[in-house]
Amino acid sequence: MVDAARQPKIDVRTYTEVESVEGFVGNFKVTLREKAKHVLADRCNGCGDCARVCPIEVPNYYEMNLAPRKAVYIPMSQSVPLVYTVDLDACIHCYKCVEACGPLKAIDFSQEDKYVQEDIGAIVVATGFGHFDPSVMEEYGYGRFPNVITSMEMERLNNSAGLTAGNLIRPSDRKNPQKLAFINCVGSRDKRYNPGCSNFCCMYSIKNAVLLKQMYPNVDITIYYMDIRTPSKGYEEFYDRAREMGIHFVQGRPSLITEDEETHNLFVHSEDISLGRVIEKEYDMVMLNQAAVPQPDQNHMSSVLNVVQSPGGWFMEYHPKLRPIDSPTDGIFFAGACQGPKDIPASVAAGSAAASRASRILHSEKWEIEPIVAVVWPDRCSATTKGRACGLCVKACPYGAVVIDGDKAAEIITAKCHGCGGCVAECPEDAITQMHYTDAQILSQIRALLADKPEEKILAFRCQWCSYGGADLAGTSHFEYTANERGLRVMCSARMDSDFIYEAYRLGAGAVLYSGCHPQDCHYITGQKVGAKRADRLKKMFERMNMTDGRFRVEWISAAEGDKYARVLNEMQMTLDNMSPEELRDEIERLKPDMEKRLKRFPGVPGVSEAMDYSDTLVDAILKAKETS
Amino acid sequence: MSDLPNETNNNEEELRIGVYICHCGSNIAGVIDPEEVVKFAEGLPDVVRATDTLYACADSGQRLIKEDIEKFKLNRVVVSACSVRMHEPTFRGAVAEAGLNPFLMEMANIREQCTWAHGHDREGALQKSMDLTAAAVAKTRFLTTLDMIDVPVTKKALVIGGGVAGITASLDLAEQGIETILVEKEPTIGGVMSQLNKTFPTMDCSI
Amino acid sequence: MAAEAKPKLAFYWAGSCGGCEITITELGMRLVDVSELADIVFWPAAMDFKYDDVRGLADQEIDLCFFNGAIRNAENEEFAHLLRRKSKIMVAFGSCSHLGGIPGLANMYDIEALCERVFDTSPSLDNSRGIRPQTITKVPEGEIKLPPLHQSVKHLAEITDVDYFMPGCPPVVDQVWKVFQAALNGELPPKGSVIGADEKSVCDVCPREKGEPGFRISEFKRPHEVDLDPDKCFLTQGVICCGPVTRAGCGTPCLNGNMPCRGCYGPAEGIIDQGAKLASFIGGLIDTDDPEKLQSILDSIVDPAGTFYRFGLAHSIISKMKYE
Amino acid sequence: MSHPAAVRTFADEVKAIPGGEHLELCYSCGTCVSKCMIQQKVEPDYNPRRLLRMVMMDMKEEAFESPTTWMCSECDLCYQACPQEIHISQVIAAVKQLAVDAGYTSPLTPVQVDEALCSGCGICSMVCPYQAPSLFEKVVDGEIDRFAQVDSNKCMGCGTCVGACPLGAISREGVSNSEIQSQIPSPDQTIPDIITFVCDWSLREGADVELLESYPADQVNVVHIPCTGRIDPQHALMALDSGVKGVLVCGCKPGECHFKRGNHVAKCKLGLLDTMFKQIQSPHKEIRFVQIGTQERGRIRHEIDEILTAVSPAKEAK
Repeated sequence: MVDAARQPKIDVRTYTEVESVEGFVGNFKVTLREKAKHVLADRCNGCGDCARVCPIEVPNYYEMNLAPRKAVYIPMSQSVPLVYTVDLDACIHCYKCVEACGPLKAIDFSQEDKYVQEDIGAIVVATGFGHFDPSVMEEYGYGRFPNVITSMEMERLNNSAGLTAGNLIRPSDRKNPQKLAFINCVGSRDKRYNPGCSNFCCMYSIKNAVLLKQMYPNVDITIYYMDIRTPSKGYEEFYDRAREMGIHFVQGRPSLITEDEETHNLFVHSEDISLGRVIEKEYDMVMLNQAAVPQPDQNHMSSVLNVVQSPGGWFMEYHPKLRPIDSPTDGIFFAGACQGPKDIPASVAAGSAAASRASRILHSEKWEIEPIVAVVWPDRCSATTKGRACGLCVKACPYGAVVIDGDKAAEIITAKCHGCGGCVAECPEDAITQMHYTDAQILSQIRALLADKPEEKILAFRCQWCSYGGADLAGTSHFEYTANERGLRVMCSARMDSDFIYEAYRLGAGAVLYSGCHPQDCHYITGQKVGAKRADRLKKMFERMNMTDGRFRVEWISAAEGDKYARVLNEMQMTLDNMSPEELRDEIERLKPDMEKRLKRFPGVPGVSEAMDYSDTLVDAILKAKETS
Repeated sequence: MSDLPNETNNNEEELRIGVYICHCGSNIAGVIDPEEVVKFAEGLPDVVRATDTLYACADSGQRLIKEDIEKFKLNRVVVSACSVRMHEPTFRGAVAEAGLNPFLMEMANIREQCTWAHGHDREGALQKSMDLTAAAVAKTRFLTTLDMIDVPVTKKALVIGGGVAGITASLDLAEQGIETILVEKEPTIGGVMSQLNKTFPTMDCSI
Repeated sequence: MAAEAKPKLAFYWAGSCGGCEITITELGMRLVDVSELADIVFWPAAMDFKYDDVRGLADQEIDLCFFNGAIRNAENEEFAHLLRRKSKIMVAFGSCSHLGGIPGLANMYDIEALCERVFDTSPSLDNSRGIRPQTITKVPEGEIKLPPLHQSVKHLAEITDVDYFMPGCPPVVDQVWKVFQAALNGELPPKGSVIGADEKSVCDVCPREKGEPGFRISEFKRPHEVDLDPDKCFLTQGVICCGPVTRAGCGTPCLNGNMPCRGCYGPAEGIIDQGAKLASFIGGLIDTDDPEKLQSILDSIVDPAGTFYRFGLAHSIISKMKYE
Repeated sequence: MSHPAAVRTFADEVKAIPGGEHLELCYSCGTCVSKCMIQQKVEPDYNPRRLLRMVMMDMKEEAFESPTTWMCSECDLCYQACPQEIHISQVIAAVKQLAVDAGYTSPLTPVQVDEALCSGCGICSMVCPYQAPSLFEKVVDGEIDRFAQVDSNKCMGCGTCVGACPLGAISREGVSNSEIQSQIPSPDQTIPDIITFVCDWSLREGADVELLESYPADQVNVVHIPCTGRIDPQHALMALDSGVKGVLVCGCKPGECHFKRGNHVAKCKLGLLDTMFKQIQSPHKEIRFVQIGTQERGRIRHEIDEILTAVSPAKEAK
């Protein structure tokens, strides 16, 4: 901690939050909100005279709310930086602190939150984890039985720097407990709350047991566990040591804690699996080893940073094995438990790894980004053809990369364009194209995918970042789904042009899936919203056309939802299976003229007519090649 | 990037497409017969070379592609293998080494999105592999050469969160001489670790 | 039985509506047979007897006395004791003397509340002068006496020894005829028995289709609120039927008329408290899938005490506790 | 490539029955075993965790013979507690169904029907949480008559039907009408201050059971019932009629009934009785229904003390 504060290249800004992150790798613009401390950092000498005179006491988060702090406070005596903060929510404005501070004049009630913009080349996200609140598990009585405490409360009660100076007492009568039970996996490995393992709790409860046993040799400690997980170097040996110290380990997850209302002693009901018998034991105090959960503001941070969350809410890495530190956004990296529970060594390792990944960029003069950007054909823009630009492209762009200057055709600022393709699909004049995802390319892919028995096929449009990843995960997890799916990848659902959907139905597709990120996960901030709006319009239109429900599905599937991808596809297959071939054929034929009408202008788009011609040849070749092979 | 794509006439040169069907050991070949897909691909327009390979991503696989580009004068490459999230950079690199613009390579995902998900329906998986390969071939017909865009780099890092991971990252960056802003929402850095009593496995103080 | 020693019969009505008397007249020509076999020595509803005629009889001179009506007032009680003394066999005839009957429902209220309703607030009444009947009224001819009301309605066995109980409101005429025959032939069962009825409940003879296993009631309805299916158990239609706890023997006229059993034949054999037992099975039939809704389902039963104890309130343990 | 035809294991059979699907998620944590009270109160060999294990390990005969297969009353306390969200009672029900199909029979003693008393009203079949009773027809004296019969493999012995049967035609060993009535004092016996009808499952802690039994006979008379669904309001009234001053019915908290719904049934019955007391304006006699939760250790002491205090002024007047 102190090293960080001393290191001249590190600018420590506490009491500060990240408001927004814009830009791209090497060129992020970050807005920070430095919350007003109402104490001038350069004048405060950390003497604490202000806190001594402050008459207000509120619970101190740092002590897990077991001890009070003043309205003007530092969370702990070794705070870094050693600068006090006035908590205005608690302050009654008596100004005794100002008086006590005297000539230093460090306290300044006029201070306001400050918004600062910083140019940043790379970002390391190390927002950490939160603690599961066990009071929702009524069976353990936390919050009702005073002597049931959490592991974090134990840390403070048993800490020489903590509120009791390390003298472990139990809350009901402040006596030293003689018989303690620790319960592991409270809220973790529990499908009702958090299905995952919290990674470090096993070692953590063994650590606490060993510490207590060293301090109070006569104390009787039992650890209730389901499995003890000691996967790293030296961990199993530590577990051995704990057992040899006389710490009891009971395999069996307690189902219930009851309390003797007079003594406030606790009775833990569990099966002892080794005995195959239910045991009920009395303890002075019970510690619940609470699960590690995502930070309460993790969803918020996820949308500030535009990064995806795994099931359960942790930040999701680009690839779980091969790129575990990278976020899907180039230039943003993860360190520590924000991407899943990690113990201290793993967090430190991840911190170093993230620094290393980031420094690749930060040590470079230039960084390469993919040229998948949008480009305008000025002669097709309505500014040229009609004298007035419609501006839909400007509205669709999440980055302000499209500009319309007076009566000139729209223009793309390449450096700002992230390549979602929203403007391309939104342009009513088909005057914009996207490199590497042109209409001609996508149309010829559609033709190829629907060449053979199109009525049996489910054409699935997926965005690169989420639903394509979801489809990958379905495969990686071996979730089986119908082989009639034919997937097509674009960068974002914003690129999924209505014309592609009409074309698919014109060609006789059995069903079409329109899928992308959940709105909060979108890699292009609001690209999904552009896509979703369009999907909604299409859905309503097909309803009016009396298309069978389910032949056009709109689903938001994250890269973590492989199960959902498989389920949606299987449901779509079921929709088709529920129609007789004649019914399906009749419907396809009935809707064809409508689709053709809507596609009328399409062949005028550069490359499209060539793509159509080429595709006719291609389809013949595909059918012939299938016949021979 | 100022040149406008002129797709109607940028393919005047004769297309020569090479198609590579990866076995991925038994990951793909355990469900479908790659040779069938090869036979199919040979029948597609402009495909001058189609073959299967045990591991396309392995050195031998990459070498095969690179040699073929020269031998068969390939100007487009299709690799039917795994997810683009897995090996697109690999194959882009491989074709670039053989002098082909990396954006003239297209992948078809016949592993994650085919054989791994359709183990129950081998014939369906085979048909799908063919169609996905055909679609990739179709896309290459309209691919254009593209160059990566260079952007400048601001030599400053932001670390969000002042716990043990954030502090470590900040120190590592700063010690490399990189200006680093360490942001913490609470009044002190330290995070959860500083709240802990002595920490495992060394049982030393956590601060 | 010799002609000159014909057995003597008496009929009396205490707190009752007179329906039981009509049942006896419904015997029609069979009454002639009765009068040939027995002498009717007292029947104030049908024949001109004076109370003194009864007082003039020797103790146990009446062979068989049919006493209908509940014990509401002092006169009812006086005659119950008198007839008991004069009769060899005392039969509580009809629901009112058996269980308290409909008059017994008055036990839900105290006397003052009842009088206020009957003499002051009843909508069909104009009593602006606030006249209330008095037990003694002085008139020029002397004093007119009315018997004072008891605090509660009692059934006959509560105040005197009863030999047999014949249920029904009213008892059905064929059962009455059978009982006459049995009595005149000396074929009555042991003292204390319920006669003129069966042992099992109405359900035993009800032909309706019973509920499926697991059937539950999620709302109670009154008969007029439902288009009742004549082939299905009333309970399965959400309508409370007293059949399961009520003694059979009535010939099921209510069920035949597509109305649920009201319980006039009293508790079937083995039941101690008709209303409490009703509560016991109704409670089991309530749909408990949503515990939040239990109270609203219970609340959909209109007038539980009046429904469960329609004829038996004065005979119930709850009523007994109230007036102890 | 072809795989040999898969062998259909016992686990496959169980999983094929609706409810049995999630069997294999069990990681053997034992929560179900200690949440359930059967092992502690009745049968030391009762162990759902082990039964699931037997299924997974293809131990069919052992599973069919295990008391767990037959004694689970589907209260689902374990389901609410299971961290893997396995509907354990449904898995057990699947095993039981296979056991019954294989000709095994339940070792439990079912309720008995006395046809001489049965009127065939069908109430037992409607109220039963397990649909164990049903009606059948047979010819008696030349006429078709209906009677109840009980599927002994389904009956869990809660006695809800016994409490509901209008004519006392269904009885359960230990809690038949006559057996309950014999525990209500007659005038020549010592009249306790209160009678308490206690569901055997509502007092989880051994200490609470001991406490209850420790009151002197002239103070508290304890009548054990298998479930408050067995309650017959007649018995409460008879008790009060005998001179007892208070009746305490002690059952399980909502959602914790060992027999699915008996506590709700009791609440309805006693609720109706209470309404009638109020309607009749009978001076309020103490009939209390308390529902004790698994975590409410020691609550029974307060409940008894409270009702004793409530009835004691009457005691002083005497």
